[in-house]
Amino acid sequence: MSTVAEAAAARAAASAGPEPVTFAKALTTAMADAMRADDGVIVFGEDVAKLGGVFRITDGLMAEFGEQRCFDTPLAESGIVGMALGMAMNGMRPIVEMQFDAFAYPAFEQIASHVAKMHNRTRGRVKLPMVIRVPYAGGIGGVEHHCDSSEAYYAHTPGLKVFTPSSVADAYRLLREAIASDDPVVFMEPKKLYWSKEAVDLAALREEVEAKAGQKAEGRAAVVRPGTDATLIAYGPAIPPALAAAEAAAEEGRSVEVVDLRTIVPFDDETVSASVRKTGRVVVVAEAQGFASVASEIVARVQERCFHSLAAPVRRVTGFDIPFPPPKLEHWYLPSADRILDALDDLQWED
Amino acid sequence: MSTVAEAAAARAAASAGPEPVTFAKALTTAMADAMRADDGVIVFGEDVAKLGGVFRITDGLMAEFGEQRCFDTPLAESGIVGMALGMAMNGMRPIVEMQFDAFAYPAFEQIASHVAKMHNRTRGRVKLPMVIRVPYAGGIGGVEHHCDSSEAYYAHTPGLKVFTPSSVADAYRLLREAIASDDPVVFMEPKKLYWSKEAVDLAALREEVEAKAGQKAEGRAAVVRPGTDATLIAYGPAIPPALAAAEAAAEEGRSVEVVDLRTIVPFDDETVSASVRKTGRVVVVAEAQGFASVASEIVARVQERCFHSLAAPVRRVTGFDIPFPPPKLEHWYLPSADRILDALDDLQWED
Amino acid sequence: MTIPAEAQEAVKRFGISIEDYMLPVHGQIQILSEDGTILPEDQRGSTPGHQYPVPSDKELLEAYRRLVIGRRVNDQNSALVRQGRLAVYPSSHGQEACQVAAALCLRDGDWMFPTYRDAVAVMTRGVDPVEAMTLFRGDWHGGYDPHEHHVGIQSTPLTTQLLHAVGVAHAAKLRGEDTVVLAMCGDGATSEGDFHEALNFAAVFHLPVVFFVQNNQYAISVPLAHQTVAPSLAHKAVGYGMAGERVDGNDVVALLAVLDRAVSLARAGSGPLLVEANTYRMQAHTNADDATRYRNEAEVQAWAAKDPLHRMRHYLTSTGHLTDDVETAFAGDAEEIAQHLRDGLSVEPQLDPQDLFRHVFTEPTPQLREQSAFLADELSREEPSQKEH
Amino acid sequence: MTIPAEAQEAVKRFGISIEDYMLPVHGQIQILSEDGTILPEDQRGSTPGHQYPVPSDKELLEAYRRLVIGRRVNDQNSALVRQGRLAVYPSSHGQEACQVAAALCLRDGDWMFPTYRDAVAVMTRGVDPVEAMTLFRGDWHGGYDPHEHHVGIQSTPLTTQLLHAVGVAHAAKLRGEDTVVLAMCGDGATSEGDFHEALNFAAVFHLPVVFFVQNNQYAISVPLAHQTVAPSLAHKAVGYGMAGERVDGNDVVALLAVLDRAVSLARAGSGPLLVEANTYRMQAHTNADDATRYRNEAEVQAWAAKDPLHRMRHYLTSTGHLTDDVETAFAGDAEEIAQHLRDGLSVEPQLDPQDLFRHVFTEPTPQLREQSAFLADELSREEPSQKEH
Ligand SMILES: Cc1ncc(C[n+]2csc(CCOP(=O)(O)OP(=O)(O)O)c2C)c(N)n1
Ligand SMILES: Cc1ncc(C[n+]2csc(CCOP(=O)(O)OP(=O)(O)O)c2C)c(N)n1
Ligand SMILES: [Mg+2]
Ligand SMILES: [Mg+2]
Repeated sequence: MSTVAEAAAARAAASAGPEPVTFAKALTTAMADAMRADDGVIVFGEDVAKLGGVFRITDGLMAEFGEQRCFDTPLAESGIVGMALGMAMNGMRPIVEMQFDAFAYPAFEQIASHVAKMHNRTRGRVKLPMVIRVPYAGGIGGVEHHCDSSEAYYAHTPGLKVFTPSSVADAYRLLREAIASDDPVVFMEPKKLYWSKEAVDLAALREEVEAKAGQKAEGRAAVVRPGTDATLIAYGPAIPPALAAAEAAAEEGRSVEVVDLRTIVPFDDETVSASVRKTGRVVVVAEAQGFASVASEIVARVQERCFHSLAAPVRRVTGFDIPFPPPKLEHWYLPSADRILDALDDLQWED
Repeated sequence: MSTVAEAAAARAAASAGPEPVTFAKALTTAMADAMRADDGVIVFGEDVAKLGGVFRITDGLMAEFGEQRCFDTPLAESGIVGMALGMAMNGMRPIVEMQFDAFAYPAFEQIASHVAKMHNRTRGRVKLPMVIRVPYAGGIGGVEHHCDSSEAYYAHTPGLKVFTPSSVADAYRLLREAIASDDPVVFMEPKKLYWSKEAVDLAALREEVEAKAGQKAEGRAAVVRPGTDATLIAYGPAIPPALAAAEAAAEEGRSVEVVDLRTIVPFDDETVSASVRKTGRVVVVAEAQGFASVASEIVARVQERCFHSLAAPVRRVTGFDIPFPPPKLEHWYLPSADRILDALDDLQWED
Repeated sequence: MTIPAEAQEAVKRFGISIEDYMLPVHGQIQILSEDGTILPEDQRGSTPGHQYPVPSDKELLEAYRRLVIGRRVNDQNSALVRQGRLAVYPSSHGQEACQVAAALCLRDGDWMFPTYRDAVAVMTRGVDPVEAMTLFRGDWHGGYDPHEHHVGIQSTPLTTQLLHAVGVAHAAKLRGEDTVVLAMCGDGATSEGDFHEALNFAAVFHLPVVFFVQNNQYAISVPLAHQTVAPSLAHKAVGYGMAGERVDGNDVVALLAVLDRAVSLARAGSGPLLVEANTYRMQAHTNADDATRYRNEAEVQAWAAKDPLHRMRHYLTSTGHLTDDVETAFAGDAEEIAQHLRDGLSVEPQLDPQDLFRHVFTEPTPQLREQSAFLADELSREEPSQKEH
Repeated sequence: MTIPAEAQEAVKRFGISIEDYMLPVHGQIQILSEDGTILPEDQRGSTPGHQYPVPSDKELLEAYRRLVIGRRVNDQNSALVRQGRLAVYPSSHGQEACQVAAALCLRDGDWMFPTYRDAVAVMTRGVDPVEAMTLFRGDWHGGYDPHEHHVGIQSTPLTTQLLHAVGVAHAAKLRGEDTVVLAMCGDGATSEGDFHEALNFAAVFHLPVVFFVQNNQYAISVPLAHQTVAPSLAHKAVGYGMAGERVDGNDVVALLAVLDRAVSLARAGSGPLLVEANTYRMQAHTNADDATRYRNEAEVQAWAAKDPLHRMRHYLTSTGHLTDDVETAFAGDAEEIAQHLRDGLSVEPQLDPQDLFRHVFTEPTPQLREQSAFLADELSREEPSQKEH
């Protein structure tokens, strides 16, 4: 976890002024602000009310908005998502929490067959402004079924938007956008970042979002570190090791750009392609098992669009194609800065 | 459907001797043969017993093997898969049928969290010799939820093998191998091929399989049409249009090789790469929506392994990133020979 | 557990236990005999806490009119399948009493969540018949606006729609509206996990949802005995602290009585209820199915004798409410709708390939815009002759 | 429905209805009072068809020994978490009577399907305690061979294991074996769809599965009242045509009586049964949880008075079966296991990175072989110092 903490600290140090805020706090604040702004926004799931969620992301919402707007449900994920769909059909903007990645699987039919398709099958007559929050990925020493990276299942399902913030500001911004979206959003929260801190002025962000002042983050990848020699394309939990690798590469005299997708669906081909055309060398970094994954998609898109700019094959650094390992073995699995550096080294610099 | 029928007819005509057999019949025969060979092989699901399945793939099994070995369950897919897992733990080799692709989604948690992981989490002490048969994909004019291509969900899940035959002989061979496998296999059956026919001697195949004479099909892609100028990589329902495109290309003087993966997991990098190195030009064809799909994976692997052999970016012809269309619109969605030819034309032949 | 006020009332008034309140009657509620006479009160299967008044003659005559129309719609649609105008049609022939009662028991603001088999209920609720057939014609997944008549899109993934019904009711309740939601499914569908979750959520949140199970004895080829060994499907209510009731599903009088009361109990705050209607699917599962593979003609014939239309016609004729003139008028109404179906479905629908991309999201993503342009380009390069698919 | 022979027997003998057979007793079966005396027969909560003999003294003494060990194991493991030797431990402190009875009611050939909280039951069944802790130490997902003691891997995805239990029972039944399977879950878990599907499959296939629900009043922070409004969880049996029973989950005498009968009914062919034990999770959900956020100390203290060990100690002492010597011997047995846990868990497990790839399939795929080589290469290039993670 040191990499994560370090990267967060580095980012925090970089910006001056406001108090350090955790990723978790940004998410909580985003929900609270949205609930203040719109009575239709409600939050429910397992343990989200009195307990404030097992990660405390919904902490304080029941106290402020009452048990009608923040409540616990019976323990049944398909029930939670299916009921949310009905509520969204009938004027609400539900935000539901799946307690852990793998515990969203019981809701898979509701998500794939209904949430993703309702707008389309009714020719747009039924809108589903709902957010499915999924704490995901590893790096927290969680036991089996608590650390899956499940974004590919959702990204592969047409009709779902898939957001995944990696910075505190994006946690706030993207969650506000997800709640405001008339389309269903699967909101993937990298668990290991919950406790990361950055100096972010949430009040200023709120104003910006509510005034619709800034550019939307949806569909816009961010160049979180500029560079000229190679591009790391990553998202969510893979951003900290990518940044750490870029930092280390810089010390070795290599200028590495890091692109954070921020939203997997919609995908920002423009930003990604611009970076690749500039650098000509690419490593895609993702924590999920690599086979038929979002990382595969990024590789496919990049070579389709930037083939002649590529000086070397696009490399992937992803999780292995194995079930997420037990706590004591996860460090061998997680994409590390070293592993990313190895991949960067492999990009045929000699040519 | 004319393409399918034509391709099948062409293949049937090509081989001489045995009677034409349908793809469906090959599957039924594979199960019956396995049941005869091993008492532990049992078949269950919705409507598989008396009715013989809505596609009649299990027709006759209850009559021959009795209601203990081929039976209907209550209507609950998670129940079917979860129970199958328990039976596999306790000495049986269950084959379960999911009635249609999208109706396997209720079983997603059982498949992803248990079927895929049981062997691993118990350090191999629990083996799960079970087959989950999934009729999939379109081309049959099915209404919504009846034509999903769901192979990527399974292929992305470590611990599952994913087989998908496209020929009558492979239907038999791969299903026998799946049943014989001590690992769980998701067996994806392209619905539109059920009624395709080829002249195949099933008795000879049975002997070959039971004598373990031939090479295993698992993990071995097949070059179903040799060629030298470009490679089409496809599987399952995409094989007929790929073959039709290759045929049409030949008329235009272009020699196109067609590789049928046969099993997505395990993946045959060797055969695929060999073909790509030879031709230098590739189109990946798959019916599923393309984003974060098996097709993405194939593209990623090919460019990783054969980058310097590629004369042009690897192109994809896949379904669009939309919910599977209603019957009257599906022809605009399905990868057609024409669309594949367009993609082939795009492979920068001028360079 | 918190016992709902209505239940407390029943428990007090009839001196029954809370379980008696929840447990359905042992047989089933039936008011109209198979030969079309109103049964004496003590032969209706009712027990203390489970007594039902006979609906008004006016209500019954209108119900009969709807039955006639429903039967005509079923037969017309089956014919349209044979003529190739529809791709598939899951007929509710024989279940029209359930279909009609499900629609008539609701008010305008109420919601209905139907399955693929409930097209007649959907139309009875006011949805245009041709729009309701879009799904089965195959030019789009759903043809009507669920918000217009408060009818969910007909659901194919079994049982999933019950949870949507629960959500709609929950939203209404949070806003203080008195909406009742009727959630429909078949006997087979009760085995799915979503059935359990929907009933439990409705009960725990104390929502005005009436779960209406049409037990037509089969799930495709699988008979009820392979689906459950419970005394009845209505008994499943007990496990959720909910009241269950069982009713003759071919007796529209009993159906209206039971559903009317269920809806008014729910509206009054009783929490959800479960109603099982005992009926029969007279035809194959769909035109693609061959019912002779799994059931015999004698069984079908035994149920033919209980035909819901036949019983009502006999009853209403005997009471003088149904004269030949009225019968002719009803037949005319039915024929008008059949004609509308024939007309509407004989026109080839205008298909726009760009519809593929239009509704995936409220705004297409850049990826979808690209794919849409790709298809437009492909089509523009096609020979004119090929354009007509 | 087909009424199982045992049920028919009860129905006949006691003149009760089939619903009475299925419905649990209104209160709960309790044999041992909170202060440790055997209750008179008419105060045990039983009704006709629901009468239970008191297990033998020998059985009870052994049960008490297991309780002492179970409590020690819980406390030892909690201590090991604090010492950093375990990553997490969901303690069954307060639920040891359920844990012990669940294991003791089974024969060798029978199967048990436990949850993450059932480590004490797993050990009582014979699994090595250190192996059972592998999951919570974090060096592998499961530490024991499920086939060795016929104990499924402790399941985290809630309720899913009930279906595996059903499958194991089904396979045994098809082979004509008389295996009984005990399938365990918590109160919260009963809300999942898989609960419904598992109970229904077991009932329809008439399988010898005893579903054993430890209702410890909470699912993490969510109290039972937000989970269900049914009269009891045992009432859920009715909806599957199954008999349900409710028992004091802190009374090992009643638990053994009820579970022994359930197991022997199941073995004799009654089909499945559902037993709900009313108990309490005395500690937080896991060490990571803060129970003060959602429940108050008074409630916890009220349950402390019902402590399962305390009651049994009092009873066995009063009957003279438990002398100081015996008590000391039991404490010694417990300490031995605690020591074994301390020893076993103080050794850093040998970790082999190649284990990541070894068990995904029976034979690694070419892809896994490649990835395994990749990792081996990476590790071989690392500084020796970095190798020790
Ligand atoms: C989740 C799911 N599984 C399987 C199917 C396939 N299927 C369609 S209808 C049907 C039978 C449904 O029976 P029932 O609920 O009794 O309704 P009925 O058709 O008799 O009205 C099945 C198995 C489906 N549509 N959805
Ligand atoms: C499918 C699934 N959803 C959510 C969780 C997260 N979770 C773990 S334990 C728990 C509460 C379980 O409560 P209960 O069934 O009463 O068992 P107890 O912990 O009280 O023994 C929850 C919600 C999970 N493990 N699996
Ligand atoms: Mg039915
Ligand atoms: Mg509990």
